Amino acid sequence: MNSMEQQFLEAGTLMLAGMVFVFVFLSLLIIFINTVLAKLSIKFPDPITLNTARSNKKNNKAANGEISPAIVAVISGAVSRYRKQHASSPQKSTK
Amino acid sequence: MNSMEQQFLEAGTLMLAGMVFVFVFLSLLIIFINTVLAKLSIKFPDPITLNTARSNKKNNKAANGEISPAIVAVISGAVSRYRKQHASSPQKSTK
Amino acid sequence: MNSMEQQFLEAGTLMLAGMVFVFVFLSLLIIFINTVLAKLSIKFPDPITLNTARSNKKNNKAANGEISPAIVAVISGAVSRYRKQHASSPQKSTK
Amino acid sequence: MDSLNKLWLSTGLANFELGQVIMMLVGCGLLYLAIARNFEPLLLLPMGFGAILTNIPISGLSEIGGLLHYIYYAGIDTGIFPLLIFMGVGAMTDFGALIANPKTLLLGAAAQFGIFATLFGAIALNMVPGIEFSLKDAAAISIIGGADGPTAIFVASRLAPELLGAIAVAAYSYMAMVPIIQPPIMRALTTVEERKIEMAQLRPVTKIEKIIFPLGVLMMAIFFLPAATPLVGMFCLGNLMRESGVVDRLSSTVQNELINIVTILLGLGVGSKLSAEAFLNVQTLGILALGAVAFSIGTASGVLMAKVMNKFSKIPINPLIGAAGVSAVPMAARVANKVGLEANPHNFLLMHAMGPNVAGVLGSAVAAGILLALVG
Amino acid sequence: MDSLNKLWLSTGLANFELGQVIMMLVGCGLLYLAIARNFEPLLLLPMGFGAILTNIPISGLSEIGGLLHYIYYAGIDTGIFPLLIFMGVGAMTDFGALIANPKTLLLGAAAQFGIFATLFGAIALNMVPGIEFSLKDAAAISIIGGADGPTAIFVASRLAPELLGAIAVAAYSYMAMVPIIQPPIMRALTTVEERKIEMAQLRPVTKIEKIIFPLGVLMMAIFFLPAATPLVGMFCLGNLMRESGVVDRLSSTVQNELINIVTILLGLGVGSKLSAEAFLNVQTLGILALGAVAFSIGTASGVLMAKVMNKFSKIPINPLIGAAGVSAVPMAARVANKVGLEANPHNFLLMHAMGPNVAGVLGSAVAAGILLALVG
Amino acid sequence: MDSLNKLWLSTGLANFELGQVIMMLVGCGLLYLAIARNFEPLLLLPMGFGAILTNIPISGLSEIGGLLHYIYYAGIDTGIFPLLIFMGVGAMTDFGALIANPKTLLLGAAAQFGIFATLFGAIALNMVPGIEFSLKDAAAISIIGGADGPTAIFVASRLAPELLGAIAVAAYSYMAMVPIIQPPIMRALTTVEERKIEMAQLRPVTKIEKIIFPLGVLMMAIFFLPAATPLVGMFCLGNLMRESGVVDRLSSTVQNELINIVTILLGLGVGSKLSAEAFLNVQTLGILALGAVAFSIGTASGVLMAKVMNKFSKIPINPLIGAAGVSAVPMAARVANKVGLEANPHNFLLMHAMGPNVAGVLGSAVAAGILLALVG
Ligand code: NA
Ligand code: NA
Ligand code: NA
Repeated sequence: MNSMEQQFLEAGTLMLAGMVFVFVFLSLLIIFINTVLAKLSIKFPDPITLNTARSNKKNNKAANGEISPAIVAVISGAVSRYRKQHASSPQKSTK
Repeated sequence: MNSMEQQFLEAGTLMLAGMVFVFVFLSLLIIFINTVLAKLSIKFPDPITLNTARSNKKNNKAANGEISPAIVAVISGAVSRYRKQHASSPQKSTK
Repeated sequence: MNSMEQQFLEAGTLMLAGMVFVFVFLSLLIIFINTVLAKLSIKFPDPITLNTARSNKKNNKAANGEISPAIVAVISGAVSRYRKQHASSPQKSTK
Repeated sequence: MDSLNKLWLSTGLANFELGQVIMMLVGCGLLYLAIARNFEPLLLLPMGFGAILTNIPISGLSEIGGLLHYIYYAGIDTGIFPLLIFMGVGAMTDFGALIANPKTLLLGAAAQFGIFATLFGAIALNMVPGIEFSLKDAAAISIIGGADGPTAIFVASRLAPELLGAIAVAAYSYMAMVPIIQPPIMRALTTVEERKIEMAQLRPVTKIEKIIFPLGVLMMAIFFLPAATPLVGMFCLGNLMRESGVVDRLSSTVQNELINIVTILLGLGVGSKLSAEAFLNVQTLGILALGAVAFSIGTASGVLMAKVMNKFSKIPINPLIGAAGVSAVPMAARVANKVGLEANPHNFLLMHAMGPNVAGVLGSAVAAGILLALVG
Repeated sequence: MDSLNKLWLSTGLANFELGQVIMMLVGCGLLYLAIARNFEPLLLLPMGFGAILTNIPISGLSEIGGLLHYIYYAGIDTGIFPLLIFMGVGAMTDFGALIANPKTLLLGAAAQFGIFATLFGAIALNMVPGIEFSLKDAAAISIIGGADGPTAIFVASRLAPELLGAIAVAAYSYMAMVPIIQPPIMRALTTVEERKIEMAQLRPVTKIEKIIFPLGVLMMAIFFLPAATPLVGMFCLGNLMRESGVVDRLSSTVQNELINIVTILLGLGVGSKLSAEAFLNVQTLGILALGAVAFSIGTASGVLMAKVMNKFSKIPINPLIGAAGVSAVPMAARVANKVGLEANPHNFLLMHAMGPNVAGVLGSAVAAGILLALVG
Repeated sequence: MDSLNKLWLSTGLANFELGQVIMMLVGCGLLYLAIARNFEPLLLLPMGFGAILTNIPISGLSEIGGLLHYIYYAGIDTGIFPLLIFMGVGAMTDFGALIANPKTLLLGAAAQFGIFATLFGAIALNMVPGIEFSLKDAAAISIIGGADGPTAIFVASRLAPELLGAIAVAAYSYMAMVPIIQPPIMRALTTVEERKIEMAQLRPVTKIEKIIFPLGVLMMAIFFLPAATPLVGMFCLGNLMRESGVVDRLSSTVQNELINIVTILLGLGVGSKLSAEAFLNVQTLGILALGAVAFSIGTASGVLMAKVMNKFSKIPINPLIGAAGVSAVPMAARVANKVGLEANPHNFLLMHAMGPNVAGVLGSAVAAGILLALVG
């Protein structure tokens, strides 16, 4: 049973050391955010237009601009088809 | 020439065993389809709306919903551009 | 200092051999373009419609035709939504 | 005749062992959970399929020269696959909510108690006859409490490869069951009034903060816990690719094609460890039991920590978001949101719960590093 | 002067052997077929290019340390590349037409006679002086009749790696020539009246059937033919990913990026086996001849089987769809449709031919398993 | 207590060496250049990150069993990664401008003088105490003058792996600095009148020319310089996939997902060579100095060659496009365009500069082949 006790001791030490370490590590991160990042965010504020730009950018595939020409082509086609279907409608007279 | 004969014998046996095996295997699959799958299809029929949903789903890239935000954004743009071009048309008066 | 001289000699030889080789190689390519390719381009001219076809094809993702069904589906949806929003507009009367 | 006999001996029917049949049923069970119950299907589907393949008699798929053998030894034994997936997860992670409310890091820290309590529990299970977990085994099992698949697989492949299959099954199954496991614990430990607490809107976070944050995390891991740097490093690389905004095409591939390819191979490779010898024993039952304990303790610790913080904080914290500290991104955050909405239909906790949620990922990676450093 | 000599000795002109020149022309021929004739370009383009690269004197691309050497030994010698491609093919395959009309499985079975008759033919070719095929060689050659690229490469890499190049060239070339090879045989074996037969519309197939089908196929392979489970297993995994509907992002990657990457590498690796020693011999001529025979016999068997079935079946079967049983998906199905339209402009056989077409893929995989089990 | 001590010994703080700290700062510097200055971010971001990871004490990321070790030995030591990237670059390259104006190949040839002059310079640097470059080292360094990343990494991995890190850093940094390095040289060597020269519009190029061109380049490399065929071959394979029009799905994957995946791994692997021992020495300073010289000489040679050609050509050539001969695609062509616009706002040189630009890629690959043949 001696070995058992020793194992429990090891496990207990690990538990203690581990939880302390995790808390210290993440607490230091809090400090890092509250000091370094806070200062940086004041010194380098986002440009005002950035928000919308970023939100677009996250759409991965579209971000690289790879799809857009294809999409635009398809849309142009769709729109022109749509307009042809309505060729007799009053709005056409404005052309 | 003995070895030749033996090879032909082996090849013949393989041909026979192989064709029998292939037919048995695929015939068992027929039974599997006509029994197990048939029962399953009665017990778990497709929901009525499933057909259209599935047909869309097969368009791989679109399936993950990855593209749609980008596409929707582009389309919104296209539609609004389209509407701007027709700002003077009668339909605008309904707004 | 003898080894140094030898190294310089080697480097000089390399420089000479290398530059000559590069020029000869790329000059032969010029000849290849002006003879073989020139003849081929006369013998196998591009079909007239090819230009536009090619320019579309280079939009990679779209090239495989993978996206288009999805896009078309989305656009159909967008267009029909757009039309619903304008259900009261004069153009509807043409339907 | 001879050929017929050879043909018969080359069928599965002539070579089946009972354990293989049972493990195939386990594989089918995983497929059922993945397909019919939508339990983490991205990993459980290939894993269940791998479990079936690896138990086919005389096919040799997991022996030298077999596909699953190559996949396991090239990708999992080396640790490459979980690290690549972690890079992809990093590229999918938005630390905005965490940076806006850094105190939630403490919730992600508290929830790691699920890991270390389970370590203790695994050692305690040695009192059950037939179970014998070494300290390495116990550490590998405990990481289930991290509720993070790649981390669990990486640690298990380092500390207890023979338990990898059971650990991965437990980790992903319980992650999928988070919406079932967590709510009762959350309700038991909180009052309705606490669950009704609304939280202040998060401040916007600047681009520079999001870029520097992963570098800061990496630096701290380098200073204090180099053993965690494979995991933390690849995670931060992915996140930096995402936030830097200069390598969007790499970030996109990492989040999509690369992670998809590696997920399939990882699932197959993990499934190949679900052999009868490795899985059909009382240790597996112990691991499954410990996994449930780990998730429950982690959830409880997070909630209780939030209650403690609420006593000292001027700005109110809804204790439900503490449960999201176990990771299981983004499921646990959604659960917190859902339980919050039950108590107060105007209480949208999702964004607030994302803070502890991603903090839990960091916390588990740190805990994994400690286990690797002290036990490995 | 010394340097000039060294430079000269490092040119290709100073080191060419006749065989290498011929093999480069063969490579150019494959490129021509791929680009100008659209013969299976996805594989023949990289394969033809690989054939050129591997025959470059003193470049060492296929020797230890060379790119093609790595590709061949990592991906083809191990069987990994054909299996990954087979997974992708599975994810691209819709078994709906087959499930709706299961009798067409018999057509896919009959067409495999092309394989086993060719095996017999390969042994018979040993009577030609200069040709000496072992039973393993004959089995590897016969699989050309399966009209399925990855299956042929997988079996050849297992049974006769030294013939892999010739077998792959034959398999892909004849697959591309299906529209030329099949129609005369189909017309010769059927009357105009038979070709005019219209078939009843297929019933709709439910989602659950499509999900369970690949699992059923796998189970049967496990019971009766474990040797086929690497091929059948990966194929069914791909199909399950497709039909389950819960892992669409994996299914998409498997069908697109992964299969594209592996196809390029597979083509290069197979091309690297097109060295002069391995290809420029009378055996290659024998293989090419046998390949044509295999396709023809397979086509005829399928058509004849359909005629037999038509005698016993109440529901009419157009014998043309039997020709699609050789696989070569979806080309053979299109050929059946086209020949049917010639006889009856209202006769659309495409969907009906997809049943035997995908049945042929399963049939070939089963036949491959038998060969591996009994000869390997 | 023992555990605490073990914990302390497992921190980075207890194990740091000065060199590692400095190299991490170098890694941070590369990240800064990539993110804030947009210096070739696709490669410098993973490379800088790899430099940090490889210098973490006791993490073992670059030792046997570590991720970076596997990446380096599987992908860079074998040459596989640079060759796959070169295939992708080939698939991205349009030779239209070059075929329309083949004389620009001479500009791409002249700019390679930057390589061979640097080789001479590297040997001359041996006169500096502490620097000792062998001929192989000198050849590997000189390839920086090719202004082509994959070529430089491939040659360095073959001739001087221990200098790989410094060479890659120099190559990519100077490539990013092309808009700073080139304009003063271009202005110094040309008159305003010369810079104002407008060039005739390029003729359209047919599809057949674009298909045959890569095959012609490959054939010439086979005849005259087999040592260049790994690089030239993979480049031409990519270009053929692009131009053939029959394998668009392969071409697309090669240009996108495959090159993205390999770029990340290549960057990490190259970064893993940025260890303190390998980088922090006077040789690195020498390499950085030689790199700047190489780019400058290459630029000057291209411009001067264009001036010479202008004397003999009926059709006018703007000497600025000669500077694009160093490669650095497409940056150098844009620089030529920009400097041209300064002198004459109606002078659009971009398309004309693409000719020498892609010629420079071929020229560098040929030069690399010569170095590998004569020095390797
Ligand atoms: Na966690
Ligand atoms: Na077949
Ligand atoms: Na160059």
